[in-house]
Parts: sequence; C-alpha cells; structure tokens
Amino acid sequence: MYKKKSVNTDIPLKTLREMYLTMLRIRKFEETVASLILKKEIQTPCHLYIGQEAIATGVCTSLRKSDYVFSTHRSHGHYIAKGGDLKKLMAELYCRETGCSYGRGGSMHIADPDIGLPGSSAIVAGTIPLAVGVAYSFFLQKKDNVSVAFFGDGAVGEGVFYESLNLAALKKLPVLFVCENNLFSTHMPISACLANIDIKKTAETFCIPTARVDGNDVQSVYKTAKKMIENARKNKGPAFIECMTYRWYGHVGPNLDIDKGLRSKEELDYWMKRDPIKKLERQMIQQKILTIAKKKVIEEMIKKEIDEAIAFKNKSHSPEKIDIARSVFKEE
Amino acid sequence: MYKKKSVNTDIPLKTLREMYLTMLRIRKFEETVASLILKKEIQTPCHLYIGQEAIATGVCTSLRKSDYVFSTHRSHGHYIAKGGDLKKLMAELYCRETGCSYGRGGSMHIADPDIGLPGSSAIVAGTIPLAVGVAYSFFLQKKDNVSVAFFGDGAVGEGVFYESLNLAALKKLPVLFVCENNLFSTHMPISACLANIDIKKTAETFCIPTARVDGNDVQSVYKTAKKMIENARKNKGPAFIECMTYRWYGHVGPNLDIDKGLRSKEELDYWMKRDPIKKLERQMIQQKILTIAKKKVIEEMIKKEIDEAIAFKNKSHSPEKIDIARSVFKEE
Amino acid sequence: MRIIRYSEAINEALHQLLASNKKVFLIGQGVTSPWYVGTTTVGLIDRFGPHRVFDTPVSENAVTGLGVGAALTGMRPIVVHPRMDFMYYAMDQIANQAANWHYMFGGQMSVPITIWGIINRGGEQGAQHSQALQAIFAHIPGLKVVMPSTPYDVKGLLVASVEDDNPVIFIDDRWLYNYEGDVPEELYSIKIGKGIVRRKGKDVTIVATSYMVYKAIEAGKDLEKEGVDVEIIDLRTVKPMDKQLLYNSVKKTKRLVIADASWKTCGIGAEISATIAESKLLTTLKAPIIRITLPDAPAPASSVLEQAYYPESKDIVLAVENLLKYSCDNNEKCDY
Amino acid sequence: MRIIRYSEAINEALHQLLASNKKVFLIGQGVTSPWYVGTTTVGLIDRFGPHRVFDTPVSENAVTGLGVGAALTGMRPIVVHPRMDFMYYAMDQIANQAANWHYMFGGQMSVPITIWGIINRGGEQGAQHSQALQAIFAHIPGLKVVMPSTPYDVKGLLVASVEDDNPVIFIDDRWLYNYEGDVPEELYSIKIGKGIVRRKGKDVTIVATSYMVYKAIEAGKDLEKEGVDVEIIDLRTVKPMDKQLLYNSVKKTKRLVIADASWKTCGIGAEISATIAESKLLTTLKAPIIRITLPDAPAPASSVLEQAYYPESKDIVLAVENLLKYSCDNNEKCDY
Ligand SMILES: Cc1ncc(C[n+]2csc(CCOP(=O)(O)OP(=O)(O)O)c2C)c(N)n1
Ligand SMILES: Cc1ncc(C[n+]2csc(CCOP(=O)(O)OP(=O)(O)O)c2C)c(N)n1
Ligand SMILES: [Mg+2]
Ligand SMILES: [Mg+2]
Repeated sequence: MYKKKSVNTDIPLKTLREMYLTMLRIRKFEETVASLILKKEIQTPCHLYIGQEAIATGVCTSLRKSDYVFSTHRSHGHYIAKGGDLKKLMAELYCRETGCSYGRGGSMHIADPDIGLPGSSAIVAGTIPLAVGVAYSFFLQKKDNVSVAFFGDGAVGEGVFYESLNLAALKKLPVLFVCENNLFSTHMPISACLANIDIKKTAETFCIPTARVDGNDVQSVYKTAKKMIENARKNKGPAFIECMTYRWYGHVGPNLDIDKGLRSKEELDYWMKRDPIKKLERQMIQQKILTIAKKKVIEEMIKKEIDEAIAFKNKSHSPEKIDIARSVFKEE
Repeated sequence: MYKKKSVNTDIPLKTLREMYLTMLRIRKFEETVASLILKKEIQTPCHLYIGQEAIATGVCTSLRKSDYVFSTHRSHGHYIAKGGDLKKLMAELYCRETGCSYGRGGSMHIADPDIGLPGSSAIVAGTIPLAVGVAYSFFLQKKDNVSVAFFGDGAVGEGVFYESLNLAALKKLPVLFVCENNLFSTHMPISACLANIDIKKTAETFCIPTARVDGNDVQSVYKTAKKMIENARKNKGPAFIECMTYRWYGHVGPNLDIDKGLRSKEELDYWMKRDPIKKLERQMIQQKILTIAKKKVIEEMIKKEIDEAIAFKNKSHSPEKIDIARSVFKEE
Repeated sequence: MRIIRYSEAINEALHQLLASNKKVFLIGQGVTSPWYVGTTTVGLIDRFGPHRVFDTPVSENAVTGLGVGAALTGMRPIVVHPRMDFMYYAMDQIANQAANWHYMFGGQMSVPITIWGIINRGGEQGAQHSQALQAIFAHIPGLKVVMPSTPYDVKGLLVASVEDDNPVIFIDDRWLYNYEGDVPEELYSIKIGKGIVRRKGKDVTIVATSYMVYKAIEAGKDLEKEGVDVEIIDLRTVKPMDKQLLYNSVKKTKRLVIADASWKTCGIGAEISATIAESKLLTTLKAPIIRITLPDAPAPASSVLEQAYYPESKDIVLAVENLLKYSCDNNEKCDY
Repeated sequence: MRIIRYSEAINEALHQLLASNKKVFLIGQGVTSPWYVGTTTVGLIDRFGPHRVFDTPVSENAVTGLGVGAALTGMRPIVVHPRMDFMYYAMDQIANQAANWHYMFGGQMSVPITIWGIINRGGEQGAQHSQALQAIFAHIPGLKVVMPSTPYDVKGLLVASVEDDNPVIFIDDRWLYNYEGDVPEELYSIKIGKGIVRRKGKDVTIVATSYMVYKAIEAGKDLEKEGVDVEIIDLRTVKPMDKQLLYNSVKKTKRLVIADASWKTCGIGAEISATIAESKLLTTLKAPIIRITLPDAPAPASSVLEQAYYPESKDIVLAVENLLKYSCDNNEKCDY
C-alpha cells in the first residue's frame, strides 16, 4: 500500500500530523496546569514538561499500545504521548477518585496499565530496573513487545542506572533507555553532577547501540527511536538514546528559577527559540501539510479536550477518608 | 642520592627485595591458613589471596603508612602488604581477643588503623565509597595522602562502584581504584556478570586516567600504581587500575572448585604457570639480586614469623561472653 | 507422608512451582551455584534453563527491580538474596517501589513478587553476613512477611507466597535446612497470615518465629519436666499477624514470652508485645511480657561471642520460670 | 533569650558548627539550593565554600559512604537527605557499614557522622515523598536516632549529634520549620538519650516524638478543659531511649498513650509499649497502652486522605478519654 510521505523525511504524513497533535496537546495541557497551579487550585507538586514534548512524542509514536513505558516525576508528557486520557490526568492532578491513580498518586505517580503506562516513580532512577523487568517478561514470554524507560540526566547519578543497563545488555532484553538530557537536575547544572557529561558515551560502555539526537526535533527522535524499537522487537537487544533538550519552567511548578539565580534568561531564550513545536509547525506549514486554518481547528479541538477534562474533574469527588487503608494489598 | 637500580627496570633493588619478601609472606601465610582450615582449626570463612599477591604488594609498596587502603572479603593480602602484623592477623582468624579486630571481625573484617587499613567489608563494593570519603578528608585537610580502594571484578556489578567513581572524578579526589580482575565473582565467570568485560574502558567513561596491567607482574603493578599515586598526591585527581589476575583457590576456603565444574584444571594450570612470585624470583635470580641461599634465609624468616603468629594466638584468649555488647557505641 | 529436610522441601516447591506455572521464574545470586543457597536450587537450571533460572551479577537493586517490573506484567518472579544483609542494597526497589505500587496507583496493578531472603549466620562470619531483617520489612506497609519453621510450612508458604498477588518477603534460616519433617509430595499452599499452636498448654504462652520455634519446643520439653505446661505458638507469618491466635492463648495463660532472633528495639517482639498491650488482655496479665531476642548489637565473629549472641532454649526456660515466680503486689518496692 | 524559628535554629547550628570546627562539613542534595532543604542551609555556601558545603549529584549511597569514609579519619560530616524516602538507596552504607564499623573492628575506629534525614510530607506528594523512617533506624544496632521537636532542641541536638563519636540519624520534620521558640545564641548541646517532660500531670502519660509533641500539647490543653491532667513526655531521642523518664511517669499515671507519626507495626510506639510491658509496671497499669501512629498504609496523595492519614490532637484526646473510661473487670466479656 502506498503511503504519502513528507517532503524532506521518510516519515508518513499521518504520523507527522499525529505527532504535531500530541505535542500541542501536551503543551496546552501543561499551560493549563501551570495556570491552575498559580491559582493554587492544583496542590500536588507538578514538574512541567513544556519544552521537552518532542521526546515523549517521538518515542511513543513508534510504540504499540501493548508496549510499556515507565515515567518519572516529570510524568504528564509521557502519559499523554502514550495515549492517556486528559480527563483522568486532570482528575489525578486534583487528586480525585476518578483520577488515573484514583487520587492516591498525584502528579508524580501517574499510571494507566491499559495504555501501557504501568507507572511513574518520584524516586530518581527508580523505574529504570522496572523497565528492564518488563522487558524480561516479554523476553520470557517470547512477545515482540518492547519496554521503555524514560529518565533524566540526573538519573545518571544513581548506581541503579548502570546496574540496569548492564543487566539488559547481558540478557539482550527488548528495552529502550531514553535519557532526556535537559541539562539540569533540580537546581544543579549537569556539569556539577557528572564528571562525564557525555551520557551517550557512558551508555556505550555497556556494548549496546546508542545515539544522541536533538531532543527538540521530533522527527529525529522518532526516526532514531523507531529503528531502535524495531531492532528490540527483533531480539536485537537494548538500546540507548540521549535526547538533548531543555525544560522551560523551573524544576517544579510554573516558576522560572531565573530569579533564584539558577539559570540565565539568555539560556532560556536560546532554548525557547528552539521550540520543538514551532520547529515542526514551520516545516509542516512550509511543506503545506499544515495550514493556519487547520492549526486553528486543532487548537480548538485540544481546547475542548482540556475543557472537558476540567469539567470531568469538577464533577468528580475526592476519595473518601474511610478508604484510607484501601488497596494496601490486593485481596483475592 | 644515588639509588641502586635493578637491571631491566628502574625500580630500586631495595624495593624489589621488599616486594619479593611481602609476596612470599602473603603466600606462606595463606598456605598455612589453608592447612589450618583443612584441619578445621580456623572456622571464619577465609577467601584466600594466593595467586594475586603481586597486586596488594605492588600497590602498597608505593604507599606511606599514613595513606589509607580499604579491603574486601579477600583481605589478608592487603593487610600484610600494608604492613600488618601476622600475629594479630592469625589471632583474628581464630577470633581471639588479641586479633587485629579483637575477634569481632573474623577474616572478612580485618583492620588496623595504625597501618592505614581502616577496614575491610564483606559487602561487595561496600568500601569503594569509603575510600572516596577518606580521599575527601585528605582533600579538605590539604594533606598529600592518598586513599586506595581494592575490589574485585564482581564489584563492577554494583551501582555504588559507578557512583563512587563519578564523585571522585567530579571532585578530583586523591583516590586510586584498584580492580583485581581475577575473572570470577564467586562461581560466576566475569562474562556472565558484565556485558562489557573491558573494565578499564568502563572506568574511562568517568574521564580519569586508567590503566590495565598484568596483575601477576609485581613490577608492572608497582610502576603504574606509583605513578598514579604520585599524581594523586599532587592533586591531579583519581585514577583507576585494572589488574588482570587469577585466584588459585576457589572462591572461599582451600578447595579448588574444579570438582564442582566451576572452572577447568587447564585454566588453573595456565595461571599457576604465571605465578607472580616465581616470576619475580626468576628475574631476581637471573639478575643476581637473589640467590638460592638468600631465598632460604627469607623463607626461614617468614616461617619463623608464622610460627610466632601461631604461638601468639595459642596464648591468646577468646573474647569473654560478658563483653557481647561491648563497643556497639563509642562512649565518651 | 514422607519425611524430608527443610532444604529439600524448598527445592521441591521451586521445582513444582516452575513446572506448573510458566509465569514463575527464579532470579538472584547463586541460583545455579553448588553452595550459595544451600542445596535449595539443585536441578533447576538443568530442568528449566538459564532464563527461568537466572543467576545474576552482584546488582541487588536492579535485580530486585527486574523482578518487580516483571511482576507488573503478571509474572510471578522469585528473587533470592542469599543473605538478608545484601538486601540493604535493594531497599529502594523493595520499599519505595514494590511495597507502594498497588496503593500508589489506587489498586490498578499489583506486584506478585516473592522476595526470598535467607538468614545465613553463625560460623564466625561477622556482622555483615548474619542479619535477620524481618522487623524492617514488617514495618513497611504493602509487604507481607512470612517465616516458616517446618519443612511442611516452608513448602506450603513458599507456594502461597508465589501465589499471593502482593509482594511477599519470604524468610528462611539456614539453621533450619537440616530439620526434617512430613511433607506431602504434591503442590499445596498454606494460608498466609495464619499462625499455629505447636504445643497446647495453660501456664505461659510462648510466641516464636522461625528457628526459635524449635528452641521453644526444646524449652517446652524441659519445662514439662518441671511440671510447667507452656503453650507454643509458631507465628509463621509475621505480617499480617494472626492476632486472634495470640489473644486466645494469652487469654488463657495470662503470661507471655516472645522469642524472635532479630534485634530487640522495634523488633517483631516489640510488635507482639504491643499488640497484647493495646488489647483488653493487658489488665489481665499476671506478669510482664518478656522478649527473647538478639541483643541490640551487631553480630560478632567469635564463636564464643556467637554463643552469647544467639538465644537458646535455656533463655526461654529462664524467662518462663521468671514469669511464673513473678509477683509484685507492692509495686512501690519494685525496680524495673 | 531570643525567639527564632525551628528552621533558623538549624541554620544557626550549621553556621556555628562549621565555623567552630574545621572537621565539620556538610554534604548532600540541595545544600546550596534555595528550596530543597527549606532555608536551613542559607548562607553556608557563601561563607564556607563549595568543599565544606558540597551539593551533590543524586547518588545517595556513595554520598553517604563518602561521609562515612571521611568520618573514619576523624572528620565530622553531616550528610543530609532532603527526604527520608531517598535514604533507602543509602541503606547499605548506613546499616552495613556505618552502624557496624565500631563494633566489627572491636572498637578501634568510630564513625562520627551525622546523617540528617528530613521528613517532608503532606501537600499531596504521595507515598514516595512522605516517609518517616525512625523505626527502621532505631532497629539497627550501632545507630543513635534523635528527633528534636523544639527550636531549642533542634539546635542543641544537632550540635550534640555532630559532637557524638557515633553515627547519629538526626531526623527533623518540615512541618516543624515554622514553630518558634527560645534559642540561645551561643553554641550548646543537649545530651543525646534524654527525654523531657513537657507538661506535668497525673492522669495519663502521653509519650510523643517530634511533631506529635505539639499535637500532644494541644490535646493536653483540650483535656485540661475537661479536667483531665495529662503528663507529656517528649522523647527527643528515640534511641537510646530514656526509659527512666518513662518509668517514672507511667508509675505515677498508670496509663499510657504513645504518639509517633510513623507506621504502626514494629514502630517506635511498639518499642515504647513493649518497654513498659516488660517492666514491672505492666501489672500496675489500669488500662491498655494505646498507640497513635500512621495506619499501616503508604501515604496517599489526596489531601482529603492525608487528613485521615496523619494523626491529629483529637486522636490523642480520644485515646486519653478512652483510657480513662476503661474498665474491664470481668474480662471474660471483653472483646479485644
Ligand atoms: C532518589 C531521589 N533523590 C533525589 C530526588 C529529588 N529529585 C527530584 S527530581 C531530581 C532531579 C532529577 O533530574 P533529572 O533526572 O535530570 O530529571 P528532570 O527533573 O531534569 O526532568 C531530584 C534530585 C528524588 N526524587 N529521588
Ligand atoms: C552485596 C553483596 N552481594 C553478594 C555478596 C556475596 N559475594 C561475596 S564475594 C562475591 C563476589 C566477589 O567477586 P569479586 O568482587 O570479583 O571478588 P573476588 O572474590 O573475585 O576476589 C559475592 C557475590 C556479598 N558479599 N555482598
Ligand atoms: Mg534533567
Ligand atoms: Mg573476582
């Protein structure tokens, strides 16, 4: 069957549009969340994903629903890119019983096993071995699924990162390690955290395929991830991808951390000019895959989704106090 | 001042003789321990060092008494090479109150702060960050001392190994990481443990000087370690040395692990031909630095030391039961 | 029935679990070793191959995490730590991840993992190769903790742990490996959370865990000669605890001795004692509640000190005797 | 004296410790951050530079080990973990190394390290950013565990922890940071192992730790209105425990409520209860010993559930009232 391709790349148009939509959905959702935090409506600590949208989007677009991804404290983007429901996500940020984690998890603990997101951990590097474990399960069951661990540059400080890469490489497991290198670990620049800031090279030591891509270019992320994921499906073992990017907001919440002296306005400006969404948008408009009119329609659609999400949370209840000890164990 | 040098190397004769003596002392002591285990006199689990003598010896010979080394479960060689007292070591293996750890530690927990051995840990990789901490203390106090972490290839499986290298490299601390790669971690060959068996390369990722040496050639170990130690003293930061070697006995105790199918007789024979002591001995005899007669004298001397060690433990008492909870805390 | 050793019962349970359920796999250090985990894993690698019986590098944290991740997809991993001491490296995966996962996501996914920690002490191994960490795991919500004492129980509780939908810390003690007992040949499971009365009696209740059950039974025999009739409860599961069994016994005997060979402070003994103390039985007790535990000290190497360190049946006998002699009617004169 | 906030008292102690003793250094995540550890480290980096105030990568285990190693050479490191939850990664260095070192080598070297763990909960952070792990550390021999509640105590006990020759787990709670109190300007230390009576009373003893001390004091005021006169003990150090202070109070009141905001099973509450239960005071008690703790569940995110999760003064009031109402003369009819 013939597939229409975009002009410069070999990515199907449909895929490009899909990725554009996903990135914009994350952006708009996060902008809404930022404003709700400022209004003190949302309490649970939110680590906003704005600026990094191309990574979750580029990776997840190559995945099947039955593939698994694990997320971190900065979880909203992964959830949305993997196909999560904005309603359940918004409800979770308000810690409602209808939230994707039933109000028990909050922003840092987002999950929906039905979309292949078995969870996010607020412990740096905590989900990396879990992704290896899911890959081990696929491997044992001879499934052609893959598992993905998303984590930040900060996670490279934790020993379990290395242990996990070694185990995956040793057993040639179908897992993709995605390092979102946004140059910061909380208030610390990467150079204050790692003696070797070339994380790709660190991963190379484990004798697995590695790549570094522009994490603000969704097409690069997509193409590299896709190849690695396909290889993993064919039992060619794990792979590692370092995506260079930047978070527009500060570590947590909608402040910028510039006033606190943690980074410069110039640095932020530099990166905002490299907006991953604008980048794709420009290309798509140039190539006439996207028109201003079409863009409006998409934005309207997303706005409606977000409005519905808010309406959904508005009619949702908080958990009941009486249920405080519910679900400590799964009882048969 | 002029120093007499050996013919092929630039190592002073005195140093060569000293290293020969140390290696032989370790060998003979361990042989005695092996026989005492077979006689069921020694109960505490002993991980024998025979075959690896050149490493502890080559490294420790370049150290000052005030430099610190940390050891592992395979601790006897490091203790002896750092200048430990055979009497106290033997007493410890019998868990006597006069032992170097007062009978509380046993073979895996050997220490003598006076000789610069603040301890050995039975937890794989457990002492690596401790050595980094001692280096940090030297660094803060602007002392020109160095600290050494001895560990095995198995320790490269533990995350804390990587964390420690990163911290040391980040702060440019005076610590030497010495990996004694004897190709096995308990019953497992290194290839079953590490996706990348090139451990030197793994260490390189942390942007520190690294070297791989023949761990059965004491002169190579000495020369490489010496240079790295001198650099560390001059605030040039940490370094890593991988010493290729082999343990003649099995993982623990004086059995060979060949009957258990864990390794082949051929492999052991291959390595026994590469006996580090015989190697140095041959060179020294060829170069007329050592004679058969002199060797006899040295052996006699060591035998006497060991006999004295046994006599010492014989007249030493076990700890008293009443002291069971002594020294849980240091009380002012 | 058939008499086999405790270690053989573990081995048989593992064989049958792996054979009967494709979702089960065994991972950890030494699962293919001839000595590392006693003889509990003999024959597994040959029968099930290196993927379902995965001997690992020393990477306790990632290895445990691998098990947790696999469990999230419905697998039933058994992760073994040949000494509990090594589990400290894996605490993040056990406590932050496995224990929280079911609750933290509102009950969507559970973690049906069995984390098998072996108490492997004595023999002058010293402080880092001797620990018994049941109390730490019992403290953490979301974990179940089982400590079988007999060959029958070890098989049935290992099977139950693997069948349980939650993370179970399964703790055995190498000192139990040569104890013999009746063990059915077929696969069976014992309900987690149920204790058992090992000896019926009326004078004093002795609650014991794991290896200490045998010490309690020895003590019971000695005391019988003195005409003292103790009731011995084997807790089997330390969390959740079989409170009803405790209540029933203490209600009758009005005197309680607890024997658990881990450290005293905030230990299993403390929990049992506090469980009785918060019940209405408290004001019916005829004497204080005595805990027989390790002292609050690391394990020494010296075998002489080891004898002082590990509680023996004579310590239980002494405690029972003291309780029976106890009287303090005029408590103004009492010292503590 | 001068009134300052709890967080200011910590900051002052750190300034004075670093200024007065060259052996002291501070290491951990966030020690130069404007928000990570509240404002407790303000001004330190500028005054003492990046080596004595070392903000680290996320490598909890090696960072803690670095502190332990430095302590072995006589340094006095303070290693901070901005949330206790992260300490699970560092358990090997804390429990296997630091706690054992002095004993394991026969008392040759000690580890004068202060490991500062912050309880940082509430605010819908969820299970992995809320934990209070005092019981786990109290269980491990070789560690001291302090939990100051007042600004005066937090300064004096931080100084004492650093001056102590042993590893001390120093635990504070972010919920205490804005509490104010008298704090002397000079450097002073408070003896580790000593509790204090915060309110004298005769009817019921309330033993509380850390933040729960304030809840107990609130409860005490409410109860006073009802004519109930409670005695409140602030434990200050949970290990070693000031048993004599407990005995003296319980001997008088014959009723005990314990309030500690960590999990119940094998918690600090269990230890306090068992300490009384193993003393001769047991048979003098007029009612069961009540533990006010967290439920045995992970922390939820939802603030509604958080309200149900964290104990309040009203829970203490209720417990005291129940104890005073308690009677069970005919215990056959009692349920538990
Ligand atoms: C074990 C642990 N240590 C410390 C923290 C505190 N913390 C939260 S996020 C973070 C840094 C994460 O940096 P990175 O991994 O690069 O992710 P990013 O926030 O940049 O997306 C830290 C240190 C934590 N959550 N877990
Ligand atoms: C944390 C931990 N896990 C497992 C063990 C069991 N163990 C003892 S020595 C050893 C292997 C050590 O191999 P290596 O580091 O190469 O040292 P070698 O024995 O070869 O000298 C293992 C796994 C341990 N002591 N500590
Ligand atoms: Mg980052
Ligand atoms: Mg080795």
